[in-house]
Amino acid sequence: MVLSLFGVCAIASGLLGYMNAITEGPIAESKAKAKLEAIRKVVPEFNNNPSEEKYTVQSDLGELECFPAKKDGQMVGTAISTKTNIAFSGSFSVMVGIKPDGTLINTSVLEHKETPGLGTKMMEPKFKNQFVGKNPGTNKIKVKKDGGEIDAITAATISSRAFCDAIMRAYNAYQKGGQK
Amino acid sequence: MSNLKHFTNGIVRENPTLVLLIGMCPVLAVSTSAINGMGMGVATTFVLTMSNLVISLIKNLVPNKVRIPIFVVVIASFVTIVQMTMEAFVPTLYKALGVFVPLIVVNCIILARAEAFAQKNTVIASILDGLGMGIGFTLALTTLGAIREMLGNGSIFNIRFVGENASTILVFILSPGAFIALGYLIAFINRLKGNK
Amino acid sequence: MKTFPKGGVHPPENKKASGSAIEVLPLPKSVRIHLSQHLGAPAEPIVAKGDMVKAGQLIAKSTGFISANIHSPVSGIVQKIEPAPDSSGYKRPAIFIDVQGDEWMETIDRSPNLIKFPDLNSEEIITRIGRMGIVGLGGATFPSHVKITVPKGKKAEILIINGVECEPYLTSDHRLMLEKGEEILVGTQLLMKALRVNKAVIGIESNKPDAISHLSTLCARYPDIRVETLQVKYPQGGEKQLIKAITGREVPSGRLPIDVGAVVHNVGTAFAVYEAITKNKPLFERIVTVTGKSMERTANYLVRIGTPVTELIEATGGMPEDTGKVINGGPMMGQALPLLDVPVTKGTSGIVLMPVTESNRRTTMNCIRCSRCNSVCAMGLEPYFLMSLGEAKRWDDMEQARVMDCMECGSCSYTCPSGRPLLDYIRLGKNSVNRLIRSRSK
Amino acid sequence: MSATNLLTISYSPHQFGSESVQKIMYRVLIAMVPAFAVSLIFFGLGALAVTSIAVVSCMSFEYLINRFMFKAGSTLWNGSAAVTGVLLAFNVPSNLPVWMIIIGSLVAIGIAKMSFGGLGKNPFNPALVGRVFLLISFPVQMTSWPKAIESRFAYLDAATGATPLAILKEGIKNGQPLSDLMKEVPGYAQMFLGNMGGSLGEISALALIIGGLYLILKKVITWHIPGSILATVVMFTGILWMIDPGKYADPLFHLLAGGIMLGAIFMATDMVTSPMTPVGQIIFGAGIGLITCLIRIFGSYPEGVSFAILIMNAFVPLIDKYVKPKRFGEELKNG
Amino acid sequence: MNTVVITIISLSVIGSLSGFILFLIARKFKVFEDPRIDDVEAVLPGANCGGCGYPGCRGFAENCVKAESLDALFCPVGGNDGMVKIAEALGKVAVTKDPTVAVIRCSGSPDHRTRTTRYDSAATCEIASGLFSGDTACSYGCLGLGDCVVVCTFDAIHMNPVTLLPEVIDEKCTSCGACVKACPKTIVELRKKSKKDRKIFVSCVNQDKGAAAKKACSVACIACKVCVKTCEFDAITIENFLAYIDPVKCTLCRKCVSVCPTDSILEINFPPRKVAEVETVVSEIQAN
Amino acid sequence: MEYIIIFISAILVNNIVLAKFLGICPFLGVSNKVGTAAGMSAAVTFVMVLATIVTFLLQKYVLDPFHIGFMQTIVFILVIAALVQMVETILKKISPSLYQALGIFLPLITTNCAVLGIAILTIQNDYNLIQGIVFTAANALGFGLAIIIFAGLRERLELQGVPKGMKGFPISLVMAGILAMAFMGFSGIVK
Ligand SMILES: Cc1cc2nc3c(=O)[nH]c(=O)nc-3n(C[C@H](O)[C@H](O)[C@H](O)COP(=O)(O)O)c2cc1C
Ligand SMILES: Cc1cc2nc3c(=O)[nH]c(=O)nc-3n(C[C@H](O)[C@H](O)[C@H](O)COP(=O)(O)O)c2cc1C
Ligand SMILES: Cc1cc2nc3c(=O)[nH]c(=O)nc-3n(C[C@H](O)[C@H](O)[C@H](O)COP(=O)(O)O)c2cc1C
Ligand SMILES: Cc1cc2nc3c(=O)[nH]c(=O)nc-3n(C[C@H](O)[C@H](O)[C@H](O)CO)c2cc1C
Ligand code: SF4
Ligand code: SF4
Ligand code: SF4
Ligand code: SF4
Ligand code: FES
Repeated sequence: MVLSLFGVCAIASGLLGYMNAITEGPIAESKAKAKLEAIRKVVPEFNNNPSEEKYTVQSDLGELECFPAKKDGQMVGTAISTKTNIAFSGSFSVMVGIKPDGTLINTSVLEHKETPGLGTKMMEPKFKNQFVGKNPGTNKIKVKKDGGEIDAITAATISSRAFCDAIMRAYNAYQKGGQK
Repeated sequence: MSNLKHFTNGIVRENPTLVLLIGMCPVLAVSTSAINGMGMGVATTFVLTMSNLVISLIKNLVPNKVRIPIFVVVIASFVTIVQMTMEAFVPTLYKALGVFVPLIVVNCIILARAEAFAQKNTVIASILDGLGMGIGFTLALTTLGAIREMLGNGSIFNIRFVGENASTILVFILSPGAFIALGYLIAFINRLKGNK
Repeated sequence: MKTFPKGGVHPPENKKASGSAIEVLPLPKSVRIHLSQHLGAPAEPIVAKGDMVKAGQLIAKSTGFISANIHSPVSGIVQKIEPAPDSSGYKRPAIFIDVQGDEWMETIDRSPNLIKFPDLNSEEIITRIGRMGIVGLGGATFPSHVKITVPKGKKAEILIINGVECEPYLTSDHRLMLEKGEEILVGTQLLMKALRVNKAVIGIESNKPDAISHLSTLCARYPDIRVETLQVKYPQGGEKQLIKAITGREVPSGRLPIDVGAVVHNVGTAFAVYEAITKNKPLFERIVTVTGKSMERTANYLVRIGTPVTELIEATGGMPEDTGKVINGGPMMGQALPLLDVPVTKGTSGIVLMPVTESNRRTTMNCIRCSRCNSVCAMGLEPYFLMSLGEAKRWDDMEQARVMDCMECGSCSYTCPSGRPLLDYIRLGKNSVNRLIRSRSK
Repeated sequence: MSATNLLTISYSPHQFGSESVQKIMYRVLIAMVPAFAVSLIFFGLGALAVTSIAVVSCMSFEYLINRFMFKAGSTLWNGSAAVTGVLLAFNVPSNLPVWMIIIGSLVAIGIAKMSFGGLGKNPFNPALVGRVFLLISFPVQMTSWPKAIESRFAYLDAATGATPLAILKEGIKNGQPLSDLMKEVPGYAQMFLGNMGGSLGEISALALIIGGLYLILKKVITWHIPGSILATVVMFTGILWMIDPGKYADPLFHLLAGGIMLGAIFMATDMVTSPMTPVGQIIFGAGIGLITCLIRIFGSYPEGVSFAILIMNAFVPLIDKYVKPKRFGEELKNG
Repeated sequence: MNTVVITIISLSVIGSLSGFILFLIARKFKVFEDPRIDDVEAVLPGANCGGCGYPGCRGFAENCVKAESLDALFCPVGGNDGMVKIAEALGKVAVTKDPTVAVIRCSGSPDHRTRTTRYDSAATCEIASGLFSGDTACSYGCLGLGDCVVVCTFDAIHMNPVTLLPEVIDEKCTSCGACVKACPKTIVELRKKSKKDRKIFVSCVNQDKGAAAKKACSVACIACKVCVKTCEFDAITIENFLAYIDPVKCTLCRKCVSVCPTDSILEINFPPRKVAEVETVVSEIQAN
Repeated sequence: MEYIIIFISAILVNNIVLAKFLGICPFLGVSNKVGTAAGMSAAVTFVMVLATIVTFLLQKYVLDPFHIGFMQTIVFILVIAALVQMVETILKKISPSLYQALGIFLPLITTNCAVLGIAILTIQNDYNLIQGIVFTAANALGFGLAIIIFAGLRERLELQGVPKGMKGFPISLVMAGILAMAFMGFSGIVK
């Protein structure tokens, strides 16, 4: 009885170990690709490997990862993986691209638990594009309700506010010594 | 029963979701959109078919006392394979389905089919049964996903049917909508059955 | 003014006949006497076809502890003894007597003079009451001698005479109290003696001020009997409610009044006891109210047991065109009669003729859970719940929900805005639970 | 008695009280007249449109479902569908688009009531199920409140503003001090009369109280549920207020703002979905008061009465199971 | 490859460890429960109708296992085949019963019995029969409120809207007997099934004397004994002024049907007879 | 405070059944009587806490050190299945009365995704052992709350009867939907 269980376990685990060995590569690869993909979305074209040059900066929500993007050795922008904790469902994380002068390039939501159809509208261009080209140093990255310049998503002010919060966190961290 | 019947049995007559009403958690949880439903369905179908196959193969070697643990190990292995494959090749779907991918292992349909069918039938019949059941499950999930996606988001398979800014009935992609939509879907199926 | 604390309803009183003095109904041509005139085992006939009998002669003997003798209400010839439909339509054994003349047993004292204090002890009174076939005239027809036999280890402390008559329409007790007040008080004293109590209270609702003042005046001469005026509220006349109202004691669920030291008797019973003891007259006639919404004349009759109901109706001017229902008893607790040639029994307190417009029940709708039935139930039950358990035939659960406490007062059905037949299902439950209990004790 | 006129035979009792379901429901409709009148004064056209659409669609759905699904007789005129319709309308802004009202009615009647078997069988308050369904599905439209008086002659295109509760919630989230916020909300007298933003039937505490007193007088409802809800709200908010008056609004504000009056008087008292015994009703009311305050003060929704009532609706069977009326002869007295 | 080895080792260890512990515990804490209960339950129809007299199928299964012999146990839904299966599962001998079907022994449609009262309480036969004998002159007959219809889980009884009497659909009836128990007037009887579902029975339960019965209902059995005399197989007996045809002795010869002066014997599922009318006339002459 | 937040979140805001869709089978299957539902929730609580502890330790001391996280599913389910069976066997012997009350539900629990789901979620949420236990217990209580309320509702429905087409599963699901809708009111009470 124990023996047959042992046998099955051995075969199964052997199989799994083998499968793991096969898929380990692709999994890591796809993860890396996903990350690169996200970075690509928020900064202009680059030809270095930002993941290799990754460094971290400190924020009130822990470390934020920064990925410098360079084209031919020239810094074209930094992709910062930032997050917020005042979202409708707790927290979400955003990749934001910042030019060396602090202007926002683009944003891309990495991971979120907001309500489909409401909070998820923050991924739609109509909302996202408001941030492009704005410089938090001069523009008020806040929803209009709070006296800023950003049109909140209707009925999802919370998510919108959280989004601004995430952006500002990245920006502040970037200004405070994230620039490398 | 002919092999064809083994196959169609799970799709229509003993549809696990709409008729046998087992394994409800994934049905409710991942049917937020047609594509999620379908993904879950395909993953489950794979596990179902493969475990049916293996179990019908080894049925004579397994002592009765440890039957269930061994079945569980077999099923869990395939689930893990699915997990790894999905993570590697369809990472977004994998993320969307979340904890319900590993939970395929406790889906009552699989163990029930192993116990009730594969353990007693030939390899071919078992495969067909697993496929049929899986397709039945997939169809049900996709239908439910499509209904919820349509009502709650105005789209099916991400193809939008209503304007960007039109209001859709959000409840349907949230948890209450899952219960309500499935409730009426089953009532509707019952009505169809009753009229036959 | 005293009353019981929780529940109760106020049906329109409609006591049309309260002004009609008691009349003696002429003798019928023949009478039919069912052998189950009372609660308990049916009596056993001791006469045969063709026998001559006199009024007051014993014709059927009690067959157990809870059972009662039956005496012939008329003089005549026993025509036959065979099953005949009773007021439920089912055939039950009955004695048929053709009336000839009106000859009474010689032992009966027919003089109208009041005899006050016969010299009998408790046991003698009880035996005499038993012999005379006296049963409770308040409706339940429970053999009276059983009720006044206090079980060992228990003690009666108070006798309550029930002059409440809370049923709408009925006026027989009311008339009796007005016309036979003195006799009732003597009967009460006899009952007190039998029970060995020195306190008696006559409970009367405040809608009978004449009866209250009449009896109160008479009571001046009986220091240990007192009249208590009660608030008008149905089912004030229910035994447990009356005891609660007068003494403040609550008869525990499933127990008898004697457990709180009380015994309740109807005024009619007290009068019958008086007649039985002082005049030697068995119970073979009683007061019956004949009344109805569209009746031109209403009356209170002194009627021989066994007289067909049709004769009472004929004597009161016949049945109005619009009659839809004939009730044996009051509209709250009485029994609708399927046939009119059924006889008056010891339990018949009135015949109420209801017009068609009132006789139909309302259409039943779903329970809207308004809780009105709960709040009117004087027994603190949940009729809506009992009914749904009854519909589901969940007898065990019904027993748990204390269905056996229900006294079938009908307040719940009366009050339900959805017209639900609550009491129908509760009765069904009581019967089934009874069966269950019996099968369990076997 | 003629040959065609057979004697009727039935169990006792043979006489019945004059109460009926229709009467009860029509009394509720009458009791809602003051609140409706106030809504006409403050929201005008929109109130009229929304209420009539809700009533007509609720009644139509009830009729259609009875007719075609149950193949049963009509229960239209017992008035319960009309009550549901009016209360659904009372619970939405007066500028809600027609199709949403119709969806709300379908949910209220079709899902919350008829699926369970119709009048009396629904465990959850139909109007509230409809309302919460709409609130969750269409948060934008369900939380844009027409300004009272200003928007009297507009329906869909009414100018909108915030309700007192929303002002508070929003402000506190942004860290504004309570004293500033209280300047933004209308005065208590205005709130009492109904001059504030909100669902069309909930604005005037005065009109609702008049309706409530009428219902209590007519014995349609008892004081237990409204009383215990309001008492709990006063106690809960009172305690917080006493702890920190700079952060928490006073109890009177909580009584006048939002739907607490409407909920306590008309919605929580729905006999179908509330406990049967007085004690049970007090527990039920206390639960509603408590959950309402929890949601108002700590939750993300500015108002929680509807949710609170629905949640407590779910507890009703348990309350009814364990809170029984006092049986006659329960304890041995003098025994 | 290292991971693979660790994987194999860890899972195998965990697996066999838990297997071993389970084995030990199973030994140490063994409790006997009869596995045959499950076997029996598996072959039962699972209708949970209570027709067997036990609370649900599992209750019946437990009793089958406990009982010495299966004689007293019978699952009406599974029928004889079912009992054979149970017996196989238990290695016991099954009882076999003749298949039966429910019949309604009352033909008192409104044109045969006059209504005498109008019933107006809760519409169930059980409640009505507790109140009174019925709304027609016959105090034995069907109350027509359909308790038997409600109780049949197999949808085998329906009320005929014209006759106001219940009718059994033979094909659906599993002879579970629920209706027999439900009828307060004992009008439903389970009778032996014959070929082509043919049956002959006295469709009356009135125990009044002939004259009274006839007065109450024109198709009542008046206990005239003509059928008893006609029957060549001694199948008919009369008790309490009511004829009864023994389904076992009855050969379905149909002679009694035509001689009955009140038409209270029914023949069902027979081909129409050609000379029927002639015979009826003859028998009527005889009877008079 | 942190524990209170985990607690309230798991019971009210993210109720395991109504919002997370775990343990639906017993929620729908074992909820026809309040008493049974209570028994089931007690059994689930017991097994869930036990399973979380064991799986947590396994994860931290076997899977993580050896970097074989992918074996999570198979190891957890194996251990849980064994655990449940062990508890059942022991309970049957030691306390037959407790077995009657709880044990009959145990086989149902093996195939209940709540146990495995919560074990996995505990790991995914990066809780420590104490947090994990609080999280699990709270979820079990959330399950108990939902199933007991639901059983009450179903007892009521059973007594009053449900239209034919909706009987059984459909009406239960619709009711669960309305319940889930009501519970959404708690959203935001804790994040
Ligand atoms: C079911 C549901 C889910 C919601 N999800 C979100 C969300 O993901 N993000 C968000 O910002 N608001 C969400 N909301 C809306 C907020 O509750 C509410 O609208 C918020 O207070 C913002 O209001 P405003 O945008 O009108 O100012 C949701 C509402 C509901 C009913
Ligand atoms: C089985 C039975 C036994 C009774 N035994 C006694 C008894 O021993 N003593 C007594 O005073 N009453 C006894 N009673 C009478 C009841 O207390 C009660 O008076 C009677 O049922 C009539 O009450 P009602 O008219 O309020 O229904 C008994 C009643 C029943 C049904
Ligand atoms: C609901 C209800 C109402 C009753 N009303 C009266 C009444 O008005 N008068 C009366 O004498 N008995 C009434 N009774 C009967 C009494 O409970 C009790 O049986 C009777 O007074 C006992 O006296 P008896 O044995 O002399 O009949 C009522 C019983 C019930 C259950
Ligand atoms: C006092 C009272 C309050 C009511 N409240 C509501 C309510 O809030 N919502 C509703 O849909 N129906 C309400 N009704 C109407 C009716 O009871 C409701 O439609 C039933 O719940 C449907 O079964 C109410 C009825 C009464 C008598
Ligand atoms: S339940 Fe019984 S005691 Fe209570 S009101 Fe109804 S009939 Fe009267
Ligand atoms: S009085 Fe009627 S409607 Fe009201 S709770 Fe009782 S049974 Fe239901
Ligand atoms: S007709 Fe009677 S015996 Fe036949 S299946 Fe129905 S209930 Fe059972
Ligand atoms: S046969 Fe019996 S149960 Fe059926 S309707 Fe007639 S009386 Fe009622
Ligand atoms: S408990 Fe989740 S699928 Fe069965």
